[in-house]
Amino acid sequence: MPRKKKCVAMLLAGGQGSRLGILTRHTAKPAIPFGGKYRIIDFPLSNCSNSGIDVVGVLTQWQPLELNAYIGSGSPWDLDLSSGGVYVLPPYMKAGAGEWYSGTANAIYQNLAFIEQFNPDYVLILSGDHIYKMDYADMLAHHIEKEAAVTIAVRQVPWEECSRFGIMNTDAQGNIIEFEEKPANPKSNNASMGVYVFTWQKLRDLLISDEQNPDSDNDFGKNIIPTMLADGERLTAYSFNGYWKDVGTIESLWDANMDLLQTPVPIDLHDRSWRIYARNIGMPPHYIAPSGEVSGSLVTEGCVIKGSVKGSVLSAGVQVEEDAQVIDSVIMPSARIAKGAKVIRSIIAEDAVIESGCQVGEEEGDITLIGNNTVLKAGTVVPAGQQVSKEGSTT
Amino acid sequence: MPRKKKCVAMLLAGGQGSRLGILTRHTAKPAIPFGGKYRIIDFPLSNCSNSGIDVVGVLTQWQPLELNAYIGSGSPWDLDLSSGGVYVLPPYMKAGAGEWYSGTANAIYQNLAFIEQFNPDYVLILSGDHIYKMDYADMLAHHIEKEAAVTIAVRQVPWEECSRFGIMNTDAQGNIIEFEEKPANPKSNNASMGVYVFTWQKLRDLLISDEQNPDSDNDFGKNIIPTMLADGERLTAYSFNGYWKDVGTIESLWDANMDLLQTPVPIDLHDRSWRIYARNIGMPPHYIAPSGEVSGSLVTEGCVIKGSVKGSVLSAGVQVEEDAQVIDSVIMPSARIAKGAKVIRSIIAEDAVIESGCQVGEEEGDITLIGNNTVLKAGTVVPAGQQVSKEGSTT
Amino acid sequence: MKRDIVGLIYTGERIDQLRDLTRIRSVAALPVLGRYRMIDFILSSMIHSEIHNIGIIMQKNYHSLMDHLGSGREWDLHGKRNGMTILPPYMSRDNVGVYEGLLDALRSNIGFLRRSKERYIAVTDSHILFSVQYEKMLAHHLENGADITLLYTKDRSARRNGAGRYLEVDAQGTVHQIECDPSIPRYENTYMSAFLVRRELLIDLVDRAVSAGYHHFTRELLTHILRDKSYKVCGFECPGSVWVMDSVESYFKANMDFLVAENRARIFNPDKPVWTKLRDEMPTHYMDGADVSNSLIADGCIIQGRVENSILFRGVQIKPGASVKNCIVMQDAIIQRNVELAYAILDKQVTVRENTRMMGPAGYPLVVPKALTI
Amino acid sequence: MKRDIVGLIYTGERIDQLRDLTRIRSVAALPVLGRYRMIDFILSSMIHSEIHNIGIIMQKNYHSLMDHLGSGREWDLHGKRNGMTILPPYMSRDNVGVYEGLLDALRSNIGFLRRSKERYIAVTDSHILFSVQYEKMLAHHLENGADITLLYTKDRSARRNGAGRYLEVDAQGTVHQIECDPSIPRYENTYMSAFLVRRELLIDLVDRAVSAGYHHFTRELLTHILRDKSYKVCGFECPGSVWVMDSVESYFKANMDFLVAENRARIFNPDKPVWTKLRDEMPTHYMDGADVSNSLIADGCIIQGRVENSILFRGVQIKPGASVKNCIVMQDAIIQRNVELAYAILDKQVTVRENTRMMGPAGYPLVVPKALTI
Repeated sequence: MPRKKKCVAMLLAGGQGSRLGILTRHTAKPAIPFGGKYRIIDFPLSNCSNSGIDVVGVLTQWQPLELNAYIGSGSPWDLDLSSGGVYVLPPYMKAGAGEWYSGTANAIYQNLAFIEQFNPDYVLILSGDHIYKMDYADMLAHHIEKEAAVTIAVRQVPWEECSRFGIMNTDAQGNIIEFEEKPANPKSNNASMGVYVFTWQKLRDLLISDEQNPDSDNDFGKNIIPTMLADGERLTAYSFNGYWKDVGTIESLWDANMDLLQTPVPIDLHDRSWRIYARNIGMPPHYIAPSGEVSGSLVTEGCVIKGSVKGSVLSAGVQVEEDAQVIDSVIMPSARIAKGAKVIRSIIAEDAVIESGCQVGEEEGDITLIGNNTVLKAGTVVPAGQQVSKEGSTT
Repeated sequence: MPRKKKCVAMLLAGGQGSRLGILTRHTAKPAIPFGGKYRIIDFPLSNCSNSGIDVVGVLTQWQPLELNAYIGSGSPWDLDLSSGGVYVLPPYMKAGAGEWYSGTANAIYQNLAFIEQFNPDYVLILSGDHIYKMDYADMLAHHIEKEAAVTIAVRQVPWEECSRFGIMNTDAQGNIIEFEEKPANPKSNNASMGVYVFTWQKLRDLLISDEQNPDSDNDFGKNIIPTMLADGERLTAYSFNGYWKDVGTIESLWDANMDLLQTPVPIDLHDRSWRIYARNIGMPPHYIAPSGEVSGSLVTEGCVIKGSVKGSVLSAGVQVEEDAQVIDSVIMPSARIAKGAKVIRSIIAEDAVIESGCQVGEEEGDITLIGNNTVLKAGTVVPAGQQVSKEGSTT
Repeated sequence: MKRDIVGLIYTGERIDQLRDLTRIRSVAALPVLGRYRMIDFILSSMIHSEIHNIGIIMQKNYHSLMDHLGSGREWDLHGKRNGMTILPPYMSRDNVGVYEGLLDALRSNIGFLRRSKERYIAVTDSHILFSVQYEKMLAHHLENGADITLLYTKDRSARRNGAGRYLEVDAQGTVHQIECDPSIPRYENTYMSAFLVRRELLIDLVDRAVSAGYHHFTRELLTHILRDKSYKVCGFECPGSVWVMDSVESYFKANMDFLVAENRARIFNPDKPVWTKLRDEMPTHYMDGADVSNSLIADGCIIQGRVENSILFRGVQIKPGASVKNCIVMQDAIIQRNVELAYAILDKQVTVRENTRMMGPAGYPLVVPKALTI
Repeated sequence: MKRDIVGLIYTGERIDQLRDLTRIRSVAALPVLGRYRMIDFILSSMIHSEIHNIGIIMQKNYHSLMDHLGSGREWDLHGKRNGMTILPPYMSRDNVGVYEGLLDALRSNIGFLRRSKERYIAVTDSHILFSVQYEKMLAHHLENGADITLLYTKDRSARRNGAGRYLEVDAQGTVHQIECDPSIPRYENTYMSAFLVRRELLIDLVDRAVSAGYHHFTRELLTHILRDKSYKVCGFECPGSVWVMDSVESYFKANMDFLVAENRARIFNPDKPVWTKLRDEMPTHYMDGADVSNSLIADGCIIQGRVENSILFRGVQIKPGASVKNCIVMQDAIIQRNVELAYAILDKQVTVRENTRMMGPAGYPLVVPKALTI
């Protein structure tokens, strides 16, 4: 049963993630495959486990089924514990009525009772759409040392991209003195990573009063943080310099996969001191046939490669048949690229079949996307930037 | 990850259970303590585990938090598995919209995709408000042998109680030929236990068509079973003769607890071949002081008894102080009965405090109930049948 | 779902012809097919036959086996009621220590047999790679009214001159004779050192055989039973191919067989995964310059050189200019630049220095022991 | 959360004065306080100090200990990265077999020390019941700039004439002398056979001590270090009471101490539960005729008779007319009608026949071995 914990993590696994198009039509964003062996949620969950944080609430209301099955008892991340563990927390009915999560802060508010069970000193708020390795214990130590009400992880981004982020302006001591949401003329390039450590008692009070404000969007960035600034609370920034990549769009998801093929690699997943854990699917080693050719690529369990694979990331159970070509693409679990088909600069989602002679994607232009379980009839040509799902195609 | 299963269990953990009054104001019914060491849900979960059914979906939308924490990774029931396990399934958003469970059949319908993951041949439907030990594997074998579309567990009830149940009228072969919901003039006394084995493909089709019927309540008893009868499907009855007790009201919950004190006991929880598992709370053995007196009672870990306990069921961590008397009562976890207080024919819920000199309940009349976390001020007298919660008292 | 069989795996075989491969580990812990140990196939077969209570008899050098099995979680065998029971030697004063044979091992672990609740028990050695459905074996056992059912194969690759046990099985499936270590086997049915029997009967048999001074289950007890026809002994044919790991040569050939798709399909059924200990490795990285052909490659490798007709275990590194042909390379080996290897078996954590050339004769591969740098 | 300490529990003590209680089990598996084994308290203390990587060195008769620990799940020690590592003897050819002392055991398991990643290691025996916060011990270690920190107690009940180790500790907390088995201890600080040290330093010390031919950590290695002042050795006082289980009498007294509420409060903190193996017993049933006073009673008992000043483990049955006073009754014992017992320790699964009377002298209780019917 729940026991007192120093710190509890709450992962905002979010809404529909519609910028990912047809990929999230039947899958919650955190359950999307990444890097051949992983799902996006493996990164925050593994970070928690490696940081010694052993209570993680996953707040989700969109397609939780696959996520539920994927997380299961939490064993892949060593989170199948009696005294904690990982909990999937959709909204629930209270006193006869129920409501969906209206904003990030409201999602936490609706789960106050969950958090209170562990009587934590601190709460770590995470979001579920970034690829990064981060020691939250170090961030927590920083928070405790600074005696802050909230510590916000920040990362320097290119100046020209500041207008896409929440920008934190700090004083010489690292205290946040101003917060600008997507500023046109930023004063600094410290972007919020959406990773917060709150002193729980402070956050608890803030959430309760924010909930009583009918004008609030119940959002951390829009409401909670500005209120804290206005109230004169101590907000500190925690600088993070490692690899950190949003995977919220088709382009950025493809990009982040391609990053794994760079030399030197910007995020090392071979690193044994900070493993990224994933649920295993129990397939044999992959097989490269005499006709197979693979270079500059990641290939994993269960794949059978009889064609040519270049600059691509292949997930478990992918089949590339004779004379098929896979170039600069991301192929998700159990997809099949049939004889003579050519896939270039594309994402092929789970269980899709690209029949023989198809041409998917082009050398230039936007990334092409073939959705889950889609069967692309022999000889089909799908130009750059198009999305094809089993329900039909969109651009 | 999910694997094909012969049979998947779906446990309807249900709505508010308002017949249990203030007991379910902050607790889902299946999470209510029973028999000193258990929660109601331990019975169906242990039955599943002992029957070799290792995928259990728990459908709940009311106060799932405590249930979630209680079930955790599923390890107490050996259900923390990679290839299955126990999943708490509240309603979730689909394609931008979400809806609460409107009926028992709708709850299963909304989780079609969950069930499909395991590609089962059969689905076992359970409800979460009965105390019983039952080998579902035996019922399943019966279903397979009879080649039925659905098998319904039935139990003979006293004729005068038939009007409270769904009554199944069968032919000589045990096929159900008629179903009467709460009949005034019953033709048989075979009551449905709310335990069904369905051949999955049949149920799947039925659920989909039932959902398309705007007049349906989407309920197993009211809609699905009558439709199957009308369609001429084979419905068989599976007779169960063991102990089976509804715990849906204050009286029946108290009654079922008292049953454990009878000699011979109608439901043997010492039976090692069919253990009822429960989550352990890690308390030391209980202590009976020199001044303590206990007879005809169940007492468990963490209790400290300095007063007198007769004919009662005490849960973990209960304290009975000097000169206190507990008679014919059910005391739930960590409640404290202070010096000189007297509790008779009552249910004292979790963490309640009965201060010194209180008089709770009477030798005759209805069961008295003191709600969770309620502190009854010294000297308070609560007559028979009254319910007192921390929010106030009701009769 | 009905769980009627308890499993018992004997891992005490000593097979000298496996040389350095089993000097530091039991055969059950022998690494095979890129990411597995022998015991994974036995455990997975049992689990898919709904056997969830499995005892594992350990003998010596069982550290790597225990380490591999851990808490049993990877096989869903970590339950409190069911699950995996490790039965190491030297645990109580009743224990005889070094087992001369299976019978000794059974006697020392008779408590496990007694405590189990299942009606039947399936006992198996661990040096044969095969896939069987024990529930079918049980059905056959019951249909034939057998007291003991022996698992056998007609796969000719399992036959050895001067070694092995061979069964005379009649058309009704009854076993009449058992040949032990014949110079040329008379019967085509090779006994696979696995049998199914009523648990209570096995306890009886062990008790009585021990009082008779027997140590060996097959050579003494089974032979005796067949001679005096005291019980009905039947045979159940294991379908498909089997791979006997009784020498470095047969081990090498068995692994290489799995470069053929048909053989992989015989053992790897997508609906019945073979579970093994996880390492949480990332996918294998094929860098520029990688040239891989007809090979099985596990995760976590970094490949910059040439690999042909080979099996790479997890975490192997092949540096630029290196060439590996007809080799089995176990986990975490590092093959430095311009190495040339052929017909070699590299145990775990071997490093091969730059420019080294090493070639075994075809069919008689060299073995490089664990953690060596050459 | 910061996990800096690896735990190592040595369960190889041989304590002859525990007689039949430890003939069949290690001291670590000794049943205490109605539902626990000694190791539960050590494991729970470690877990509450955020030590999640724990090695357990087994010696002989470790079956009951292994059975108790299972997959480690009850302690949340079943992880793949962290968790419990069972270190049985005779596992590899480097292993020396029977350990003469802790030093031998450390040497045989040096691989575990090397593989662990934590900076510090806490090593402890298993025959003392105590509760300590290792994170405070580490803080003390760091503040004092110690190389080795020894855990000691001023609890006078831990002192023995002619046995034990006693420390001279100065006002700054530095240890200057260690007395081994003095006929009358000179120092008031009893060493608790538990220490904390940098992991790398321990590996060094073990390596060097073994080359010097030492077998005993305290008697040889520590004494030597204190003599030549080669390292800074500090003491950390264990707060509160400790209970040393080194004889049947001290075992009996320790258990009886827990009938006093203050002693229970010293060890059982509701925020820091002591975890143990589960049995899934129902609550204890007090039937009519039950008369229980000043006793600790575990779950699953059925009580129809009289129990006074006693400790009943799980599943004990007391039949009508039976009287049990000043006894420790381990699990599943059956006390038949009209039995009269006083000052006795009944091991597991003992049955006492009707009308039997058995009384030990106060302070020197009788011990009835496991599974006996008397």
